[in-house]
Amino acid sequence: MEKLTNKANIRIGTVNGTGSQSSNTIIIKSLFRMGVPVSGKNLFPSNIFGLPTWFQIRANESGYTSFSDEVDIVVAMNKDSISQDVDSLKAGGLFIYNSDLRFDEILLNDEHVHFAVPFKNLVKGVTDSIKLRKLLTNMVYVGVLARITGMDKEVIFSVVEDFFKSKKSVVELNQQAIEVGFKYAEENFNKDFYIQFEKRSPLADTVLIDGNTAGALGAVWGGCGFASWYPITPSSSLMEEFENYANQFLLDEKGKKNFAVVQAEDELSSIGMVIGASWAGARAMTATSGPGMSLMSEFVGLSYFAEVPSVTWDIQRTGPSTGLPTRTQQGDLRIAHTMGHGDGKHPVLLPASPEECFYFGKLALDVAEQMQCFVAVLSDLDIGMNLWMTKDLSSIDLGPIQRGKVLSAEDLKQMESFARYKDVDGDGVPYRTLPGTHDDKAAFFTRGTGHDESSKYTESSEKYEELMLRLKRKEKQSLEVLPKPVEKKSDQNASLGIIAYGSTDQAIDESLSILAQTACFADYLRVRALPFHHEVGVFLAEHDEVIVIDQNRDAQMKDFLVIEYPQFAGKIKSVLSFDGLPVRAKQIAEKISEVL
Amino acid sequence: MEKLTNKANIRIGTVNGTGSQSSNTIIIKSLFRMGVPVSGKNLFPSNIFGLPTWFQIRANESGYTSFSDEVDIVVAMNKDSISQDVDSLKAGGLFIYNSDLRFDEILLNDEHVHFAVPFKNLVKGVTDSIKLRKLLTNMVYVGVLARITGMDKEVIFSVVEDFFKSKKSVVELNQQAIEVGFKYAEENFNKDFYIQFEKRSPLADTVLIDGNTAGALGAVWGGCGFASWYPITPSSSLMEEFENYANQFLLDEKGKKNFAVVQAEDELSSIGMVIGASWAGARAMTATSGPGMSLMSEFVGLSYFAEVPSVTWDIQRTGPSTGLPTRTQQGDLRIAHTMGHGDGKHPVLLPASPEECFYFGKLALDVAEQMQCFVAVLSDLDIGMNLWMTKDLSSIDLGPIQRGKVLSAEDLKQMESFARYKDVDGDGVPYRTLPGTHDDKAAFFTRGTGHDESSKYTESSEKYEELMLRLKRKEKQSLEVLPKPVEKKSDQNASLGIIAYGSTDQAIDESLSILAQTACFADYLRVRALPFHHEVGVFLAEHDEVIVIDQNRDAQMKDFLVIEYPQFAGKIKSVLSFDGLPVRAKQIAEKISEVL
Amino acid sequence: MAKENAIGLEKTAYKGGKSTLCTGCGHDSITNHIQTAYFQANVNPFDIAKLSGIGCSSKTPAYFMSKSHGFNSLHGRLGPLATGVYSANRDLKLIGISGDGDTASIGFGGFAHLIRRNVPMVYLCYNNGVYGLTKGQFSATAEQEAVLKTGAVNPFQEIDLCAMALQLGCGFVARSFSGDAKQLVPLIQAAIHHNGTAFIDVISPCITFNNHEQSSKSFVAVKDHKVNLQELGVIESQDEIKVDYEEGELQMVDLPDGTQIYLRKLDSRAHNVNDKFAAMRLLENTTQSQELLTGLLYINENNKSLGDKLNTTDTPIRNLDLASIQPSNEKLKNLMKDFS
Amino acid sequence: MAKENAIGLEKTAYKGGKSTLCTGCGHDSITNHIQTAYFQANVNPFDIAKLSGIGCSSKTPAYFMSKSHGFNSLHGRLGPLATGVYSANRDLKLIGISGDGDTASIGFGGFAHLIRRNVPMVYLCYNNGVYGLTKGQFSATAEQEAVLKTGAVNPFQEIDLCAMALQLGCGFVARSFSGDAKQLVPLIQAAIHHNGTAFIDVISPCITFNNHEQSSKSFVAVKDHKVNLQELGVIESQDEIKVDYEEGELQMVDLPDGTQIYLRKLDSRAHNVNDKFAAMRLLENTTQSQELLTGLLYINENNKSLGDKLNTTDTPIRNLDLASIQPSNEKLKNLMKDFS
Ligand SMILES: Cc1ncc(C[n+]2csc(CCOP(=O)(O)OP(=O)(O)O)c2C)c(N)n1
Ligand SMILES: Cc1ncc(C[n+]2csc(CCOP(=O)(O)OP(=O)(O)O)c2C)c(N)n1
Ligand code: SF4
Ligand code: SF4
Ligand SMILES: [Mg+2]
Ligand SMILES: [Mg+2]
Repeated sequence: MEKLTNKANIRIGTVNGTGSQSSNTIIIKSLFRMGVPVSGKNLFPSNIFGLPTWFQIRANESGYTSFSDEVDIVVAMNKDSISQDVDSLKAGGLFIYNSDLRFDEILLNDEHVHFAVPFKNLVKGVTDSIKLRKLLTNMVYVGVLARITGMDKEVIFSVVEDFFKSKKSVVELNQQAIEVGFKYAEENFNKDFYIQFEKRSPLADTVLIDGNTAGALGAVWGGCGFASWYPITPSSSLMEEFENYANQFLLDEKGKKNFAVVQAEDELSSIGMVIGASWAGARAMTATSGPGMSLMSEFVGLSYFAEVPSVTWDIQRTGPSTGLPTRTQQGDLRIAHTMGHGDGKHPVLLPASPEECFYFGKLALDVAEQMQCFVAVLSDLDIGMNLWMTKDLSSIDLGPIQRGKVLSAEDLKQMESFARYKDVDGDGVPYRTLPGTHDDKAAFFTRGTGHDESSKYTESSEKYEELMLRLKRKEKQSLEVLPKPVEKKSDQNASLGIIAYGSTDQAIDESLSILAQTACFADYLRVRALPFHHEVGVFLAEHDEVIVIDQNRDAQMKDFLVIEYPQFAGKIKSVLSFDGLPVRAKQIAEKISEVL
Repeated sequence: MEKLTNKANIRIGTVNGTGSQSSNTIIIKSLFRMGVPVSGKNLFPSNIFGLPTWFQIRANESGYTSFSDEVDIVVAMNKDSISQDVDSLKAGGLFIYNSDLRFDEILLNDEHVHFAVPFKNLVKGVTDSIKLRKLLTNMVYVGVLARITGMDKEVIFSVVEDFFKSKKSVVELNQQAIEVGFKYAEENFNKDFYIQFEKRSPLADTVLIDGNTAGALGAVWGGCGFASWYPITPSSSLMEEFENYANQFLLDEKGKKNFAVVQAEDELSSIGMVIGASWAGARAMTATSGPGMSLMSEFVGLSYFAEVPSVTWDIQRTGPSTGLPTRTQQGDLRIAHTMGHGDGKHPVLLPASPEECFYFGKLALDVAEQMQCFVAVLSDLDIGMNLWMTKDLSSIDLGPIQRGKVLSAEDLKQMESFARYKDVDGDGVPYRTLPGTHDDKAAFFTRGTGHDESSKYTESSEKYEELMLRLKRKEKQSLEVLPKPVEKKSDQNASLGIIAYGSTDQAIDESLSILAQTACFADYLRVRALPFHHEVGVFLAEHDEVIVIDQNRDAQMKDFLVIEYPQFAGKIKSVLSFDGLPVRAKQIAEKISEVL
Repeated sequence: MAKENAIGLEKTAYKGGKSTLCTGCGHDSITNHIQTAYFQANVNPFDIAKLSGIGCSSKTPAYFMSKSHGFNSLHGRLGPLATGVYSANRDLKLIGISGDGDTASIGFGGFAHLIRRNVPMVYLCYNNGVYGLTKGQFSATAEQEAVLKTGAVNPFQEIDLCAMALQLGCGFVARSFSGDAKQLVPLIQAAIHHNGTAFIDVISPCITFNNHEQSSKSFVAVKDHKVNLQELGVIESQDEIKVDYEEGELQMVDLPDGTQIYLRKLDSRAHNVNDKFAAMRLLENTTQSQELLTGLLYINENNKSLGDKLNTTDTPIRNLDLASIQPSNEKLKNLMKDFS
Repeated sequence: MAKENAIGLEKTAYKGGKSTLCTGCGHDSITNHIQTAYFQANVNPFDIAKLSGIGCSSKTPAYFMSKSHGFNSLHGRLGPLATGVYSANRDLKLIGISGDGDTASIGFGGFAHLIRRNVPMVYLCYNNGVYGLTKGQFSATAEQEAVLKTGAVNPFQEIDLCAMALQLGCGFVARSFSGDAKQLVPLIQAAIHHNGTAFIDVISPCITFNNHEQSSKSFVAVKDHKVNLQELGVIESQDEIKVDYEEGELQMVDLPDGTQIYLRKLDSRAHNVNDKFAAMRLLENTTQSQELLTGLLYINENNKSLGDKLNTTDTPIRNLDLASIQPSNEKLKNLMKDFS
C-alpha cells in the first residue's frame, strides 16, 4: 500500500442520538489544529433517535475536502449499519469496530484491516456512571483512531479542553476515555499503518465552521435588527445561532436587545413579519427550507410589487414536497428566482462556502434595502450543516452597511414633493420613507394592487405597464450590487467551459484536476447570483462548449441560462447529480467526460 | 360614411352596481338571436359600487369578435367617465348620452353624431317606484340603441321574456321601458344611420356563454364529485355556477346531493381538501386566481410527489401580487407549470374559448386521475367572465370518464402483490387503490417524504433517484392524454410561424387576416397544453422565424419554448401585451410587424 | 377657526382619501369614528401606521389619516405584518383594519398568534358576516342558519371573534356597532391607550350583500337586538379637568399611560370588566338569546407587550445608530477562536 | 389462539410498522392505545383512513393498523385533508393524528374550520409543548414561563386546545395522557362512535426535548398534577351483556350509533358533560391551579355532521356509479336554450 500522509476519508457510523457528535468534532478539530485541511459531513436520518447516522471526515493535504464516497477508514459503532459500513470501505481500508456489537463476523471483508475494540469493557474503567458511559464510549474511539493514525495526542487534549471549556472534571473524564482508547490500540494493534497524520504548520487565517453559523454571524455583523422564522431542517440552526450570537453581541447598555427574534406560527407569517419590519425600517430576514419557500410565495410577490425589502435564506434540502429533509440539493433555484404568481424575478445569492454565507449574510440585507425587493440566499444542507474550512471571518471586509434610498424628515424638508414610486434617478429604484417620519410629505399608502407613482390606487393600463417596465429595469439594476461570477481559468486556453454554483464548488475544483490528468482542460465559472452578470454571457461566448452542473433533476440553472442566452443555447450541456448526497468529484468528472 | 351592416363595436359606460348588466345582456343576446356574431366584454373596477364600468359589445358579421378598442357607438350613462367615453369613440361614431348628467357639453366631440336622451323624464312614465326607475333607466337605453341601429324589436322582446322568465309583470315593465326608449328615438332622431343591424339566419349550434359557466358545466358533466374553493375574482363564478348546476343535475332520488361543495377557509385548505377527496376516490377540483396559486404551491408539490390527483382552475387576473383583480393576463403560466419547491413540472391546460373550458372541465379531471398528478387549467378573466360565442356544448363529445389506474378489491384478489409506486406498465404511471378497499393488499401509506415502490419510507439515494426519474417519464407520458396543439396553416406556404395560447386566439386570427392584407402570411400554432407535444417542435423546425405571443411581461411561454427547444432558440421571437386588457388584433398585427 | 386638539391639530389633519365603498356601507361610518377618536386622543398622525389585509374593510385605511403611513397588505396577513412593524418600531401607534373574512377565515391563525404575542395595536374587525369585496359569500362569522339575499342558508356555526380573543388571552376585548359613535369612539380611544393587542369586533352591515332582516349583521337586526353593556368614556391623561359624572354608577379603569377609562353601567347585570370568565359567560348567554352584546367586555393591563416579553430595547430598532446594530470587528476576531 | 373481536379479527390485525421514535416517547404509548381501542371497538381496518400532518406525532400512523390506508400529509394541513377524504367517502372511519405544533401553530386555522364543519373523525393531538421533530423549540401549547432543557423560557401564553375546541363548538372534547391506557382507550372508543369531530388533546411528553420538572408536559409533571374528571367506559352496541358497574355513580351518554359511554365520577366536582360552559370553567380553573384536568370534558350529539349540513347523499361519493355522477346529454341540450 502506498503510504498516505494527511490524506484520508474517515467514516464513523453511529446511532442517531447517542452523542457521538462531540467525539467527531474533537477528531476533526484536532486534525484541523494539526494543520491538515479537513471537512466534516454529517449524514443523518430525518428522525431524532435510534437510526444509523454517519460522520465523514475528509482530511486532505492538497486541500480537496469535498464529500467523497471513497472511504479509507471506518469506525463502526452501530450494529444496524455494519454491512453498509463494510461495503463503503475501500479494499485495504482500516475497519475499526465495536466488538461488543455481536454481529456475524461473516459480514466483515477480508480485504480490510480489522481492529476489534471491546468498548464496553474499556469504558467501564473510566466511570461508574452508566449514563456517562454511553457518551464516553464515543471518546474511546477517538483515542483508538488517534493512535492508529498517528494523531497528535497533545493537540487532541487541547481541543478537548477548549471544547468542554470551563468544566475541568468533564475535560479530564473525556481525556481519560481517549487515553484508554489510545492505550488499548497501542497495546493491541501494530502501529504505523499506511494511513498516517502528521502535524504541519497551522492553517493560518482559517476557521472550521458550518454555513448556517457563518450566515448567522454575517447577519449579526450585517446589522440585522429583526428575524422571524419557523423551525425547519436544515435551516433552524441559522436562526438559532443568530439569536444566540445576537444575544451576546447586540445588547444595549441595560442589557436589552437591539434586535428582535420572533418564532412565527408558520412561514407565511415569518415572511410577513419580515416585510412588516423592513417596511418600518429594520433590516430583517427569515430562514427556511423548501416547504417554507412554497408557503412564502404570496408574500414574496407583494415584496416584489410593493417594493418592500425582504430576505429569505433557503437552506435547501432534497425536494420536492417534504422529500428527504436531511439530504442536500440545489432544487429551489427555480422557485427562489421566480416565486409568486404573475411576472417578476428576484435576485438570488448563491453562496459556495461558509465564508460566502457570512458575506452574503450582510449583502443580502444590503441588496434588499438598496433594490427594495425580495432577496433569496440559496444555501443548502451541505454548506449549512456541515463543517467547512473557511477564511477567518473577521478578516473579511463586509464594507459599510447599505440602507438604500430612505428619505428622512430632514431630506423631505429640502424637497418640493415626494412620490414613493417615482424613478427620480433613472435607475428604476425609487425613494422610500419610513412610518414615523415627521413630515407632511412623508406618508404614502403601500399596496399590492395597481398603483401610480404616488402610490395611489389605479387600474390604468398605462400606469400598470409603466410600473412593470420600471420593475424590469430594476431587476437589471440589481446587477450593480450583486456579486459577479468568479472565473477560474485553466492555464491551457480551454475551449471547454464549466458553469456551476453553490456548494458543488469544491468538488468541481477537484473534478477539474481529475479531468486535467486525462488532458481534459476547462475554464470554470462559478455563478454567485441571479440574474446573470455580463460576464456570464462573455464566458458562454468565449467557449465552444459549456457544461452546466446542477444538483437537481430539472437542470434549473441550465434552463435559466438558456432563457437568458438563447443565442448560445446550442452549446450548453447539462450535468446533473440529484441523489441527495453532496456531489462527488469523481462522479462529476465522469459525468463531464460522458457528455463531452 | 361607408355603411356598416352587422359590424359595430358598442361601448356602454355606466356606474358599477346600478344594474346595467341586465340591459347589456339583453342587447347582446338580441343581436345574437338576430344571427349576428357578437361578444361581450365587461370592464369593471375592483369595487362593488359607484365607480365607472363598461360593457363592450362587438358585433361582427365576419366573425371577428375579439376585444377591440376602436369603438363605433357609445352609450354614456356615467358622468364620471364622459370624457373617457368621448375619447374612446372613433370619428363619425354615434354618441348616445344621458342628457340629465349635466356635464359640460364642451367635453363632447364635434366629429361624433350626438343623441341626447332625457332618461329621467322618460323613465318617469314607466313606473312610480323610485327603486325600479334606476334599473329601468338602463332598459330605456336598450330601446334607444335598438331604434337607432335598426335592431329587431320582436327579437328584443323575446329575449326580455326569456330573461325574466316566469315573472310576467317584470317582463312587461321592462318591455315598456324599452318601448319608451324606442319611441323617443323614433320621434327625435333621424333613422337609418350608417351603422345598422339586420336579421340573418340564426347562428346554428351556437351559444353565448362565459368560460366560467362553461367550465362549471364541463365539471358537472365530467363527473366532478367534490369541489372546494375560496372566493376570489375572477374565479368565484366558476364555483358558484358549478354548485348551481350540480344542485340541479346531480341529485339522488331523495334529492340529496351526489357531490359536495365546501367553501374553504383559504386556498391552502381548498387544494388540501381536493387532494384529500381525490385520494379517497372522488373526482375533485378547485378554482382560484393568482394569489391562490401562490398559496397552493406547497400542496401541489405533494400532489406531484405523492402522485395524488388534483385539479386547479386558475382564472388569471393581472398580477403580480393582488395586482389588478379585474383585469386579464396570462401571467400565471410559469407558476402553474412549475408550482412548488424542488423539481417537478405539472400539466397545464390552456383553453381558448368557453367551448374548451367545457371540454377541459372534464378533461382536467381525466388527466389528473390518469396521470395521478396535479393539473392546472389556465383560463383568464377574459374567457372566464366575458360572453363568448361558442359551439353548443351539448354537441361536444366529452368521451367516457377516465378514472385511470385504480384497483378494486376484485382486481387485487387476482394479483400476487401490489406496490403503490411500481411502474408495472412501463409508462411511468403506477396503480393505486382507494381507502375503504376491502383487501389485504390494498392499503399503503401515502407520504410526501422519500418512498420506495411499496410506499415505505426511505432515504436511499438510489430509490430517490429512481422515483424522480420515473416521475420525469410520467411527465412525458402525460402527452398521451393532453390535447395536441391546433395548427392553422396559411395557404401561402408561410415561412413565418406564430405560436400563441389561450384567450388571445380570436384576436390573433383577426390579426393574421390584417397582416395578410399587407402580404404578410403566417402559419399559426395554438398550444393547448404544457408540456409540449412533438408537433410544437415540428412547427418550430418547419418555420424560419417563429413569433410567440404572450400576454405577460416576462414572455413566459417563449421561455418554456426556449428551454424545451434550445436548438431553435435562435429563431424564436417574442411579442408581448400586458396592459390588463384583452389583446387587440390591430395591436398584435402591429407588434408582429415590428419584430419582423 | 376649527377646534384644535391638545397637540394643536385640527380634525382635518385626520382626514383621508375619498371612499370608494358603497354609499351607506357600515365601514364608512367606522372611518369617521376612527378620525374622531384619534383626533380626540391627540395622537400625531405621523406616529401612526395603518395596516390592513384585503377586503372592502381593509381598503378603508386609505380613507382616513392620509398623513400616516399605510399598508394594505395581503388577505388574512394583518397579524404577521403588524408583528413585524411593531418589532421594528415600538413607538409607532398601530391601527389594524380587517374584515371577518380576513380575520376569521384565511387569517385566523395569524390573528390567534398576534393576540398570543400581545402586539400593541388597535385591531378593528369590521364584521358583516360576508365577504363583501368578492360579492357576498358567507364568512365564518355568519350566524348558523343565516340567510343571504340570494337565499343561501349557512349551515355552519359562527365563530365569535370576541370569545376567541378572550380565550386566547387578549387583554382588551370589546364589541360595538358601526353606527354607534357614542360607544365606538371612546372604545377606540381606550384601545389606543392599551399596551397590548386591543381587539374590537365592530358589527358593520354590508348594505349590498347582507342587509336584510334574516341577517343578524344587518342594520335592522342590530338595532333590534343590541344590548349595551355600559356607557363609556375616556379621560385623556393630558386632560386636567375631570369630566362630570354621576358617582356610584361608574367604574374607572387605569390605562398604563395614565389615561383612564370610565364605564357607566346601563345593564342590570353587573359586569366586571376584569373578569374574563364573566365576559365569556355574557357572550355565551347573549348568543343563545340572540342578543348582540356591545361594550367593553374585558380589560387586563397586566399582560406584557411583545417588546417586553422579548426584552427588546426601548429605542425603536429602526432608530438605532450603526454602532448599536453592528458589533466591532474586534469582537468577531475574538469569537473566531471558538472555530479553530 | 389469540382472542378475536366481534368482527373476527385478532389484535395483530391492528398492528403497524416498527416505530422509529425515541425509545420511551409518549407518542408510542398512544399508538398502543389506539390499537387496543380500534380492536375493541370492532372497526374493520379496511374501513379506516389514517391521516396526519408532519412531526414525530404525525409519523405514528405508520406504526399502527397497516391494513388501513394512511396519509402523512403536510405540516398543519390535517384539517383540510380530512375534510376532503370524508367528503369523498362518508363511510370511512377517519383517525387524524397531529402534534401541538401541527395543530396550534401552522394548522390552527385549519383546525378551527375543521371543527366548525364538524367533519366526523377522531382527532388526536399529541401534545408535548414542543416541536419534537425539529429538535425541541417551544410550541404554542407550551405553558407561559415554561423552561426548556436548553434553558430557554417561554414568554407567551399557552393555547389551550380543549378550550379552543369547546369555544369553536366541537361536540366531543377530551383530554388525556399518553400513559393512561385506562382512560385513553375508552375515550378513543367513544370518539370513534361520535358523529362529528371528536377532539382529544393527549399530553404526550417528549422525553428527548421536554421531559424535565419545569415542564408541565413532562412525565413527572403530569403524574403530580393530573386530575381525573371521571372513570370511563364504552359499551359497544354489539355487546349484549351489560358491563358490571356500581349504580348511582354512573352517567350514561348515548352515542348516535347505539353505543353508550359511561362515566364514573371520581372527582368531587360534579361535572355535567353536556354543559359546555361548565367545561370551560373547569379548564379555566385548573389552568390557574396548575392542575392538568383529564377526562371527557364535553359531549354534544346534536350537531349535524358536515355531510348532513351539506345534504350529501348517503352513498359515499366515491362509490357512485357513472350514471349518478354524469347527467344525460339530453339535460345539457335542454339547458343550452338558456344560452341562446
Ligand atoms: C389569497 C387571497 N384569496 C382570496 C382573495 C379574494 N378576496 C378579496 S377580499 C376577500 C374577502 C373579504 O371579506 P372580509 O374580510 O370580510 O371583508 P369585507 O369585504 O366583507 O369588508 C376575498 C376572499 C384575495 N385577495 N387573496
Ligand atoms: C411547512 C413546513 N414548515 C416546517 C416544517 C418542519 N417541521 C417538521 S415537524 C415540525 C414540528 C412538529 O411539531 P409537532 O407538531 O408538535 O410534533 P412533534 O414532533 O412534537 O410530535 C416542523 C416545524 C415542515 N415540515 N413543513
Ligand atoms: S359590498 Fe358591502 S362591505 Fe363592501 S363596500 Fe359595499 S356595502 Fe360595504
Ligand atoms: S423527539 Fe420527542 S416527540 Fe420526537 S420521537 Fe423523540 S421523544 Fe418523541
Ligand atoms: Mg366581511
Ligand atoms: Mg409537539
